[in-house]
Amino acid sequence: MGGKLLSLGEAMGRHVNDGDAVVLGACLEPDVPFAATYEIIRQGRKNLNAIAPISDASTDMLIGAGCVTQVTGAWVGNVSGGLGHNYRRAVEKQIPHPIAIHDHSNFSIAMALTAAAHGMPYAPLRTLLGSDILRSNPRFKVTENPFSETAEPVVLVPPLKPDVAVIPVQRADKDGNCHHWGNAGLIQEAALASDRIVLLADELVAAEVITSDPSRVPFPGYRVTAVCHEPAAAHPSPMTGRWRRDTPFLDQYHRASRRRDDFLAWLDEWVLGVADHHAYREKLGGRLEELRIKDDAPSAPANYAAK
Amino acid sequence: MGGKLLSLGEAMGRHVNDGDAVVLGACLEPDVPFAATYEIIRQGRKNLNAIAPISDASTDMLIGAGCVTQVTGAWVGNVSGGLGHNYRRAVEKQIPHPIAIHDHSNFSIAMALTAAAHGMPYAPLRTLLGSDILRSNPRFKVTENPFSETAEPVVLVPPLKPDVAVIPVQRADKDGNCHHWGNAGLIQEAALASDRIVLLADELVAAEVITSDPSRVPFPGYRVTAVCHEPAAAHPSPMTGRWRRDTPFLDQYHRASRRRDDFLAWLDEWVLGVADHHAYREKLGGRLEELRIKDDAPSAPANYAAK
Amino acid sequence: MPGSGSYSTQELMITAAAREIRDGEVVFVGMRLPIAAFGVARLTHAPGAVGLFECGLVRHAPATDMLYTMGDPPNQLGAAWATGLVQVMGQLQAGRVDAGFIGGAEIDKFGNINTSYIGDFSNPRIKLPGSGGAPDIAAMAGRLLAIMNHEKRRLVERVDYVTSPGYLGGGGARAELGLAGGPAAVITDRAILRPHGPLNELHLASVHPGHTEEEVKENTGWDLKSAPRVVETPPPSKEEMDALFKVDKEGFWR
Amino acid sequence: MPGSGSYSTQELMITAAAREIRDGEVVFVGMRLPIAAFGVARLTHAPGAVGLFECGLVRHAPATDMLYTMGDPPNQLGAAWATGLVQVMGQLQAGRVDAGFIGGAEIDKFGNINTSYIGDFSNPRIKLPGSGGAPDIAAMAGRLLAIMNHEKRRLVERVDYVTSPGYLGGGGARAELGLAGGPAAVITDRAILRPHGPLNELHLASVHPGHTEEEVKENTGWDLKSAPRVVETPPPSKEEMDALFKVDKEGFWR
Repeated sequence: MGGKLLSLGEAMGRHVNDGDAVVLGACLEPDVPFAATYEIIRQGRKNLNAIAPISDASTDMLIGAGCVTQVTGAWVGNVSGGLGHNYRRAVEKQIPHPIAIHDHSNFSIAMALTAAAHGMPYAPLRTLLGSDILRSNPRFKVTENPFSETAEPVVLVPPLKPDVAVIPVQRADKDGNCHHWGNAGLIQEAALASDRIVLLADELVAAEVITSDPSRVPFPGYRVTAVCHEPAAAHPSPMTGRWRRDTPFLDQYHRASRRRDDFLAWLDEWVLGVADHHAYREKLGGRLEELRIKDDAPSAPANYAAK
Repeated sequence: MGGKLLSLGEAMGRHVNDGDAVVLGACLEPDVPFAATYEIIRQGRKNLNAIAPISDASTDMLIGAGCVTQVTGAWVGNVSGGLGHNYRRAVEKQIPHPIAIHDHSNFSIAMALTAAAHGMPYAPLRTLLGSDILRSNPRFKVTENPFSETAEPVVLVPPLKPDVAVIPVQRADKDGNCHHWGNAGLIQEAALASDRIVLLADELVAAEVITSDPSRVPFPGYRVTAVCHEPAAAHPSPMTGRWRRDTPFLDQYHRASRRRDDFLAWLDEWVLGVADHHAYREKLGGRLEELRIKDDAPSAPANYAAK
Repeated sequence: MPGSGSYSTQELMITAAAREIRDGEVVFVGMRLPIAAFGVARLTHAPGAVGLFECGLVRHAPATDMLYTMGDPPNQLGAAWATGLVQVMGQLQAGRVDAGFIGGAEIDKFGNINTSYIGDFSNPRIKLPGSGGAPDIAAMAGRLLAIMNHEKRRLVERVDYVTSPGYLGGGGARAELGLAGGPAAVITDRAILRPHGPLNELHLASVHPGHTEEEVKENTGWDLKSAPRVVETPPPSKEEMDALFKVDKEGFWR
Repeated sequence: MPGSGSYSTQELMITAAAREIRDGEVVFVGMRLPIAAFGVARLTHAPGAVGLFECGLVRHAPATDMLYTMGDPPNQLGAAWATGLVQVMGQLQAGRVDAGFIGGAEIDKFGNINTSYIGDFSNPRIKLPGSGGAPDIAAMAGRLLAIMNHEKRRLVERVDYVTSPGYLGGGGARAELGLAGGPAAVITDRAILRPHGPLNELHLASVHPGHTEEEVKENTGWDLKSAPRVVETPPPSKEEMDALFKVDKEGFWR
């Protein structure tokens, strides 16, 4: 048995397997689990299906590193930079190898994960009608709304059941009970939809901190497979109340990834040549400290007393 | 125009009309908006469709008072007492008049409200198969799952769009921004599904208190129609961190409602003979004070600072 | 039956219900007897059991104060997750709930439960409160555990209205609708019934101390058959009684 | 164009976009230019406008610090609602969003937008980042407001791939699918195009100061027709410039 508290290396080694469908980035722009992305690349994982509505440059990195053969999502690029150069090279020139794309919109992937999270046989959508996403991704079905008296097309999306979701959170206890705040994106749906959940906890706290506020828990601890205590696991993406976004870092990645050689050099410098996320934080040094949020804007307390 | 802050009498008078479909009780056992139930009875509203998965004795009271001709829900009774005597009299003996029942399970009404909240054309369910709810409520449709290779029946429930939802919350500002904590039941789905939302705020707070924690907001203030500042609006049901449940009060109601005459006497004493919820609180006096939660078990703070 | 070593009928039922919960299981707990059973199970053989409440709560340790409803303040304080009904029942629909408890006014020999209408639903003799979440638990939990008072008028040949599906007409009728699970045990104040044989008909499996097979059958509204091996329900052990005392400090179930 | 009274092209576009937002409207804001437009609208004619962000945020007042993405800390601080994508986009699907902004790599004369594939999607010449939430906004918002650079290669006769539907093949093609809404304005760095006539074809409606009808048409990849009345885009007013200075403190859009 053993506890759930693992190093990031152990957690990725045990719980992300070659061929897995992996959610790396469920919160849209913030909380992209770059630390996990890097570790997966270090461990040389292959044939992953990278699932995310958008995941800033994380999916682009995984593609360039040769870890991914399928992408299920709505957008792959670099949020502040634009195009994903590794994504382009893989699709346009099969470098480093071909990948298959399962096109979605943000809302259709959201509802596919929602369907899996809540055990729905599928989710009916009003979106995607008129979009060529219905042509390039044959997994959708277009039917008629049986409750409508006039012809009304409805798009059905099947449940999307990832093998594992990696979710950065502000704080967690060692048993996988956690708090997350700020925009939630799809973290609840992605976690509940997945067979395994790996938390990247910015702060490891006592169980009592989490039970002090059960309404701030996005998904229950009993569903969590592993907990890694990794501050700044989302760097260079932001985490509400903890870390600001490192836009220059992402812009630098964007420039470096323009050419394959430069990308590989970038990968050596920031991923393969770095032992782990602790070493990555050390390497960032004062730059990371600059990004740390130091002000305090606390939430008003909520009372849960029973007497 | 004017502001959203209204007295309960004004809010019910303006925003609950004869014939409306009204959600009174979206949080299951806690936060039943009894103050609104009483006020609706005082104002003599007619032909309501009372929507709630369960709503403790609230729906039973409305039926007995002759306000309701339709019930859409999963359970009508008295949570600690058992049977709903007014419900029985109406269905078995058409006293005070007949009512129509639209049978649901908790999950099917939840998904009907979810469908309306999120604009889904309908919600597909795995529940209700084998249940006679599909016989007594013809609004469901049974279809096949088009994604399944073998025959797999799926129940479809159409969206349920109430005219108005009345939602008790721990605190709100005058513009309808609010915080709710503890179990959430269906408050988000019911509110977002409804054309109008009336908040019953246990505490009226400055806008800054709400914006200090946007993740604790169940639905946005711009969707809220009216805000009533009514402490203990859920009495005799509990409100997390604020009020304990008045089980003897509900038991007394249960006994009184056994006979029509006794029910009418109860109604005179606790509803028709009481001017408003302020007078009701006064009438409860020390009994209400006993139920007030006095301990403090505060949530750990969440930091939203950006720098 | 006061005094050391003694126990009430309810305490026996709680203990029997607790034994149906396996360690590490995720269980729809509901109110009253099952919530006490969950507490006893956690304190004895199932310290890793998780309790779900459809109002939107998940708990590891049971609440330490008396609950009249699952949404009462003591059930909120110290909860592991406070969320919505859809999130909790979604776990059920996703096949991630091992077992669920429900009660009922009427149950039949195939474990179908009626909590809606006695008589014709369009003109019922008695209107019962309705379904709540019971049909959802009955349809979608891994195992259904029912708790009933054992009276002839409650254990009937065929319920007037199937609020919560058991094995329906018996045999494979349930599975044909694509429903997994089904009733695993009906715990009454006299006995425990379990499905047996190809028809999945409820059979007498265990008789509570102080009761007899004959008496149980006389108080059942169908021709109740015995399972191949009928045992006596073991009384609460010392460990279980200790747990009961912790869970039921006020002696509500004494 | 520095100095008092002057404005940049981007500032003109922001102002033009702001004018598309009506008071009290609920608007999908997105990033970059539209977020500044939302801020200007709130400070001028639309103090009651509400901004939605698909990552799961709703704001009344725009963030007071620079945003590189909609999920940056300044957009979280002081938000009116921090929730999930489903809740926010659910409002869109429920028909409760008045307008939404999107950008794009390619748009055609019926307002269809491509952000996915240049060339055949099974073997594309250029792979663009993809859809994000643009198809959802395009399909389900009350009015679609597109912001583009006005280049011949971007404003094309027919997009290779419809990521986000406009009027599809024109006329009633969009309505036949049950989609309401549709493109209301395309704001470029040279002009504003609007649908006109029974085909809902984009027509030239407004030319920005310093540009001409001819130049705009030469830089459009289809035979761009003029609306019955083509105006000059009014430059930012004093009030709008004051709002711009408040919204864009760092002068990013100068």
